[in-house]
Amino acid sequence: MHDANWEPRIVAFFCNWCTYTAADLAGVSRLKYAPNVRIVRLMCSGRVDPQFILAALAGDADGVLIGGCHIGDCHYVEGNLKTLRRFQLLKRMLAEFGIEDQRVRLEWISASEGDKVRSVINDMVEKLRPLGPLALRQRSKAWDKEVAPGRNVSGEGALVAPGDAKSEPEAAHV
Amino acid sequence: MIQVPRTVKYEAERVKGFGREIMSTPGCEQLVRCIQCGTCSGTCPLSVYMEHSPRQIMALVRADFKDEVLRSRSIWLCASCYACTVECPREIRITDIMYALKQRAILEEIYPKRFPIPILAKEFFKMVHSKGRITETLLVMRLFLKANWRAVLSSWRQGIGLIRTGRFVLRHERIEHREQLARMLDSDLHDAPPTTRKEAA
Amino acid sequence: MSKPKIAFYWCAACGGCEEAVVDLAEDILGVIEAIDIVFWPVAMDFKKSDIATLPDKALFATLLNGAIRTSEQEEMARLLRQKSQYLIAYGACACMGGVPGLANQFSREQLLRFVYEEAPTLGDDGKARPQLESGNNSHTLELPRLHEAVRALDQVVRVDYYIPGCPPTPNLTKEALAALLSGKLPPIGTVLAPDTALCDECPRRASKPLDLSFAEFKRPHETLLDSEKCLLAQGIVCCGPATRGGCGALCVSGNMPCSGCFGPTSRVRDQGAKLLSSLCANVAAKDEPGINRALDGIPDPLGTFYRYGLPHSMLSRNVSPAARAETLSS
Amino acid sequence: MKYAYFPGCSLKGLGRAYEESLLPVMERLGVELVELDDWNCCGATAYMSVDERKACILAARNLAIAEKTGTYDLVTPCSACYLVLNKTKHYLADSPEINASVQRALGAAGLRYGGNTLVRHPLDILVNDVGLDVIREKVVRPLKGLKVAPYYGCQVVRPYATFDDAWNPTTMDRLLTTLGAEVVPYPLKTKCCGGSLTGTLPETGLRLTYILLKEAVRRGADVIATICPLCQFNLDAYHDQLTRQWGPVPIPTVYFTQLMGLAFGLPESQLGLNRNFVRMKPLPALPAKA
Amino acid sequence: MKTNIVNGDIRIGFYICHCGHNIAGVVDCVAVARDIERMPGVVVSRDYKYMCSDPGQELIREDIRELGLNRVVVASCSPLLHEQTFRNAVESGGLNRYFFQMVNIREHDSWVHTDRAEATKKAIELARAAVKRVRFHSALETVRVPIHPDVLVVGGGIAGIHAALTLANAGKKVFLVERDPSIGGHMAKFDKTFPTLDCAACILTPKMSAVRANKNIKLWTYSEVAKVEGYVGNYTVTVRRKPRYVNEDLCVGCQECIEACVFKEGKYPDEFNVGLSKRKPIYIPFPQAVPQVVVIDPERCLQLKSGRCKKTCIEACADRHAIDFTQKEELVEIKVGNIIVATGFKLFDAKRIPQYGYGLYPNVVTSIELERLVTSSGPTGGEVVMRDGRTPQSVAFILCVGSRDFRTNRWCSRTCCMHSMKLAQLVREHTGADVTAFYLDIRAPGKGCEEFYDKSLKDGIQFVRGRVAEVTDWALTPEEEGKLVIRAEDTLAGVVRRIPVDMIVLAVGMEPQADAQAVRRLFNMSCGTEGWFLEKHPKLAPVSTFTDGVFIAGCCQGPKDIPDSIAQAGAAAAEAMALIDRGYIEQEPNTAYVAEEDCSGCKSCLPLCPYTAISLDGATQKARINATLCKGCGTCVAACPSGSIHQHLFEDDEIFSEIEGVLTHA
Repeated sequence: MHDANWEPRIVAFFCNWCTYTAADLAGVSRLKYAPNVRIVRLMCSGRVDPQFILAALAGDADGVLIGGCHIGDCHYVEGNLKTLRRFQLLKRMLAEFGIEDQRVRLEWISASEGDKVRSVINDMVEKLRPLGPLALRQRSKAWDKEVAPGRNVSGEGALVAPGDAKSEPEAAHV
Repeated sequence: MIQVPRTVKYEAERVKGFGREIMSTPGCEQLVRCIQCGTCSGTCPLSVYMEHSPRQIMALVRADFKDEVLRSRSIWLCASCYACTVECPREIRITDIMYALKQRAILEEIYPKRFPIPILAKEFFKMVHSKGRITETLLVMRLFLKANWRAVLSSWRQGIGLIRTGRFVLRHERIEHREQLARMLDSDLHDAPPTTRKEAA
Repeated sequence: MSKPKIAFYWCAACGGCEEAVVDLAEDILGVIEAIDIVFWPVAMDFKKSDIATLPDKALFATLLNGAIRTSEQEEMARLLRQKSQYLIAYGACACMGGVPGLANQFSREQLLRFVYEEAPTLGDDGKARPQLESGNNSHTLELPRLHEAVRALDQVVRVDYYIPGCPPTPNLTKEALAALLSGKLPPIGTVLAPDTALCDECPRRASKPLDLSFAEFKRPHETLLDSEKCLLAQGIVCCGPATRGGCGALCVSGNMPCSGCFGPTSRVRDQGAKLLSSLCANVAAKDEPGINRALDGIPDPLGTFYRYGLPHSMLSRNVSPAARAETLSS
Repeated sequence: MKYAYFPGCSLKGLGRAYEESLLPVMERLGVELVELDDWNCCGATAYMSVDERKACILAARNLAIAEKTGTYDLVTPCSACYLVLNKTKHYLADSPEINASVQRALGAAGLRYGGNTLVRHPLDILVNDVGLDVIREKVVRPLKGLKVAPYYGCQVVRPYATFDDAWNPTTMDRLLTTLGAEVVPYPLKTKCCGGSLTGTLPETGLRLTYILLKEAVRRGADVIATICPLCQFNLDAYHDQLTRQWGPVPIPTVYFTQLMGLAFGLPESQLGLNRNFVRMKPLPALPAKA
Repeated sequence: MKTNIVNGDIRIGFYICHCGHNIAGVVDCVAVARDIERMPGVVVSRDYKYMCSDPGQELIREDIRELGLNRVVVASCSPLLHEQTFRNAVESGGLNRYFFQMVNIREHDSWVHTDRAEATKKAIELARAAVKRVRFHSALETVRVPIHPDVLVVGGGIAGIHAALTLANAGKKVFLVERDPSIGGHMAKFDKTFPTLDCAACILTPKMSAVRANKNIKLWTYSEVAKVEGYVGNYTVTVRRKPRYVNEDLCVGCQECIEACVFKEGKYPDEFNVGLSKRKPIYIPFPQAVPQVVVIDPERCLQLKSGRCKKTCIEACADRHAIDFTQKEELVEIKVGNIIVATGFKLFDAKRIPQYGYGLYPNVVTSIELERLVTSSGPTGGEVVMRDGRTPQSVAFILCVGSRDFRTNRWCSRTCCMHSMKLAQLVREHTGADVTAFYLDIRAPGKGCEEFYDKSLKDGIQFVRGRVAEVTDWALTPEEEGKLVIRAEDTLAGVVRRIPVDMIVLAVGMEPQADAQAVRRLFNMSCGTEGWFLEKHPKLAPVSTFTDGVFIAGCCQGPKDIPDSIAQAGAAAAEAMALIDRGYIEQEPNTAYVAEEDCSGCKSCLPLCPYTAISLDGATQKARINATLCKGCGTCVAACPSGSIHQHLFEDDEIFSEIEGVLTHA
């Protein structure tokens, strides 16, 4: 269905205190894991605005991973609890959009659990493979073929990834 | 003139990769973590009869001294009481490693000649293969004939005793579907566990 | 000199926006004084050619309501764009896709199959689907093609200004027209409505407690509503906090929660996500089962949070494996 | 209560006294043991020594047949069988590759094993399923004054000890106490009896046997209770050689089921006690009462 | 803070660090630099061997000056390690320090991947994200928060004591909180200390009385920390003071009440003597206890249990009226700027290794029990005797009990080797018994320790390398009769041995306190998988934790001996003082703020802030955030339904562009 050398792309939002530190620890311990993940650092998983997750999915991510401190260990007392609540409803809503459950994942990883960073990332990559690419950016381009040229001149077209309008420079890179 | 044995070990005697092979058998992986503490030897009821204590066997395996290990009586002396396995502080399943080594020895036909234990194993193996069950007394007799006929003399009284107590069985115990069993046991080896596969390869 | 030429046009919408123009009541006379309506099919008999023949930019402004769902609507949108100095998305459907946009939860095929084959109201004989062309003694009739997805106006052509609402309120329309005619115009792309959320003008704001958390969510029909108290405080999902003000909190005054027709503020990229975020953060439960029990009170988050904005949302449509497969084939 | 029953080769041979006492005792307690149809040898230690895969297949066949019967609990009295069947169960569960290859072999005979069979020991059944209270009720002839050394041997408690502690098992101790016997502290209760080495290399195996017997005597036991046919044979059948080599260690070794039979008042003749080399002294006659 | 940013005109400098081979070994740094070079706004894109080195930083400063950069991106290690370093460079280059963004391509890339192509691709995408992000950065002021000068030290063992004294001697006010009725910890139980064999009491007791004497130390024994709120420089701590039913200010420690207690003899196991002696319900932990105040055990005292006692203790105390059965638990709240956690360790429970027969054979004892036996102040007055009173003729030490064992504790407890040698020497000295020590490896790396090992050998202690398999009491030979028999392989001699002895000493290892998890939650620290408190960096920040202003010292961080504990305690004290004497801490200006004109006053954010930093302005009815209270988690930012709350350093646009960047196909 898709080209053989396709690799899942995961955007990860890690909290500064536990999961990001754990990812550093994984590095310091030289643990090896799949290179498919791109980590975005935030101070707390509570800062993960659902918009970020949608933006990642709309912008060609195949999966989104959110990492925070274990419940009860949040550096900001209960930030991760807010994340958990949002995540529960977001999963339901994404299901309505037809996005598979495995694509968005929430994990509690403490600063000392470098090995969990590895296992979670590896596991997620393996679970995404059978699902194939989500590739919403290319797909929406395909979908828009039905409306003739001149589309999408306004910056905030929902059919494009955030700021895609300003992202011509990438042309150089593709 | 007195014989003075020389015990230096030369690199040539090592079979590189032997240790890694054994450690790749399911159940034997933990061997890499051995710290040579000797708990196995201390626990083993039979280590006192071994030319290489279980700990030394572990060391020799890791050091790739294949012949030394496979020829040694030690691995055959293991009565698989599993004491070492439950006692090992590094969670090494020593008994299973001993099995892996015995299998290799049998497979490669290198084990102490006229040494009764492997012979028993093979006789046992044959009898089950053909009959599906074991008839101990017959098995023991075979063993005596093949390995250790002197034992017959030493234990004739015991034989009488068995007959007296009605425990001496001469009729072969056997199962109904022997051919079925044979079919199973001889089913293709391509998907055999690693140890034997490596040999096939 | 001649009065500025104005066009009104109606795409995928319910017609409420046309009503809204009429809702200007006696003020409409003032409007008609000030402008020259050259195209308004719903009110008077105009032909496409009346516009097509005009030189480009001949129209001062077009107020286009409704989403773009068919090839014909697209064609008209492009034509009017070409002929107008200012193209104005009028009403929720043109601005964000609107209620018709909810159809983006299904593929065109699913829709056609249901409407023309599976709908329980159909008789056995009536299972024929409309054809793009049908011949009938030497006449050939053409029907516009139904697009795969519903789109907001700006997802098809460039839009200069937006007048939100389902429908836009008379005041908003008046002020917009006034601004247009006076030439005192904000930067292109502006939504001609306040940029603060509805709570700012909500009569019930004071009744909202400082430490509101949700033990459960209810839907209006499931409870008896206090007509004074903040609806969120009553466990009702009110979209006010995530929706532009400007309507004067009409629904709330009618003791119904805001359902978000004015769309998000300029600082929000996805109204639904933000709504979800703020509501969930304030759920009272601290454990997963408890949280989910509370969330059961929002049985259809997509329909609740994107009632007027699905095409304009970040995901914009159903992207299930099936839908994805279709695109690749198309 | 109903269980699938895997006697194992020994119970049809050298260890037949075990079965002879097990079955009536279980019957007395209303436990039904249904012998597994066309069961085969478990493979014991010998098979593992030759070919791990074949050993697994051998055991797996029994597990598969047991699973087919629908009664998932498979009772086996012989320690070797208990261990090998359990071990195979673990191997199949833990190693996908072994499992795959064994399933293929089973397939060759139209069998498959879903991993559901529970391998259990009579001791486990008696104490944990039947319960000591029920057993106590059945005791008509308490083993008052009988000093018993409880000997578990190795393979039931190690390494897959599911129902008792691997270092200091107590299930049989509690059972024997329930029968009215006096249990002597016996630190060697889980030591090795020498296994098949008594036959293959007597000079090694017999030493272990001797140590066990000597310590039991030293602790003043009248009898050793075993749960394994091979242990029983080793502790019972070599007294000649032992005496010749290290001097006499006169103590009988019987199956715990035989002691239960006695306590339940079953006739000694039916308990296979006459099959012992070293006979157990008959218990004092029952006090005369109806 | 001066900035030279020309609005609109974005001039970005990109620098990628080789970090020797750490990064360049896996990531093609040149390729990354060349790729970024082509991005809009990028004025210069360089790769360099060590960006964190002085010349590396100078590179940045120079480019800022020469090329008029107004944005800087460095791709190197984790920002948690060097973000401040580069921000300083940017600042000294004349640019606001927050016009900087860091890309983590070492910990998150080169160290965790092996495929060069993939790793380089990842590095490029991460770098692009940073370059896109940095455009949106703005000039910010670093926030300074004053530091409360007082310090809380938790745990009155040798580490806690030393930390407290160090601070107090520097004139800082210290609250020392100890769970037990007296300070002193494990060390107070020791007779002598290795490798110098100087008397533990002689060196500890003076420090203990110094604590009592020091005006700057507020000592709270028999107390526990119940709650910790706030942040570095401004912690509010609630301490629970358990009732000891004796007024600390009135009691002079004459102990007449103990004499007078209706219990004529000690009846209950004495905690200090690890159960080797008995105490009364009213007691003083040990002669040198600090404070010298008796304590009443509510579980045992007749009066407290039944209310029916002659209360002879009260009579004895006479007009001092120190005894007070009405005492209740009280909660005290204190404010401190820094916290030093020195909660110590717990000894391994030897019963967990049944093979060694602890609890089964009376003459199998633990090292700490022997420690009490050899101490002259101990229950036997320093006589090493067996339970039956006889003096052992032969003693065996078993090392690594509950250490280096996957079924119990995997780690090496570090002190048992030396500790056992010390005890072995003392046993020989006291009894002349034959001593055999069974070990796995002798670990004597400390100063004077190898020499101590040599001394042990000279003293005639037999060292057998081999882990003891089992301890039994069954005899195979006449000489084994009535003895404990050890079976072990002498791995060096290569033989299995059975060794009969009179007494066996188990060198039990150290493990984390039973309540370590609760404590780490209390102070918002992390634990390693073994349960020891986690230091911020194993090399560079060994006494810091991930929570600023909370430091760790002694064995709560991992097994160590007395000198190491003291060293850590000193280090922790110094770290705390460094903060105190500077007087303020610089806080990341990552606080949230409300755009008032945009806020609709929907109040959704108000309940979300754990620090009550958000309030509603009565007049404008709009939300307002108190920057000094805000800790910068950003939860309210994510929640604001109208997008009217923003967060410095984590603005929506910054994050969106970062997301967009990582998703560009390199």
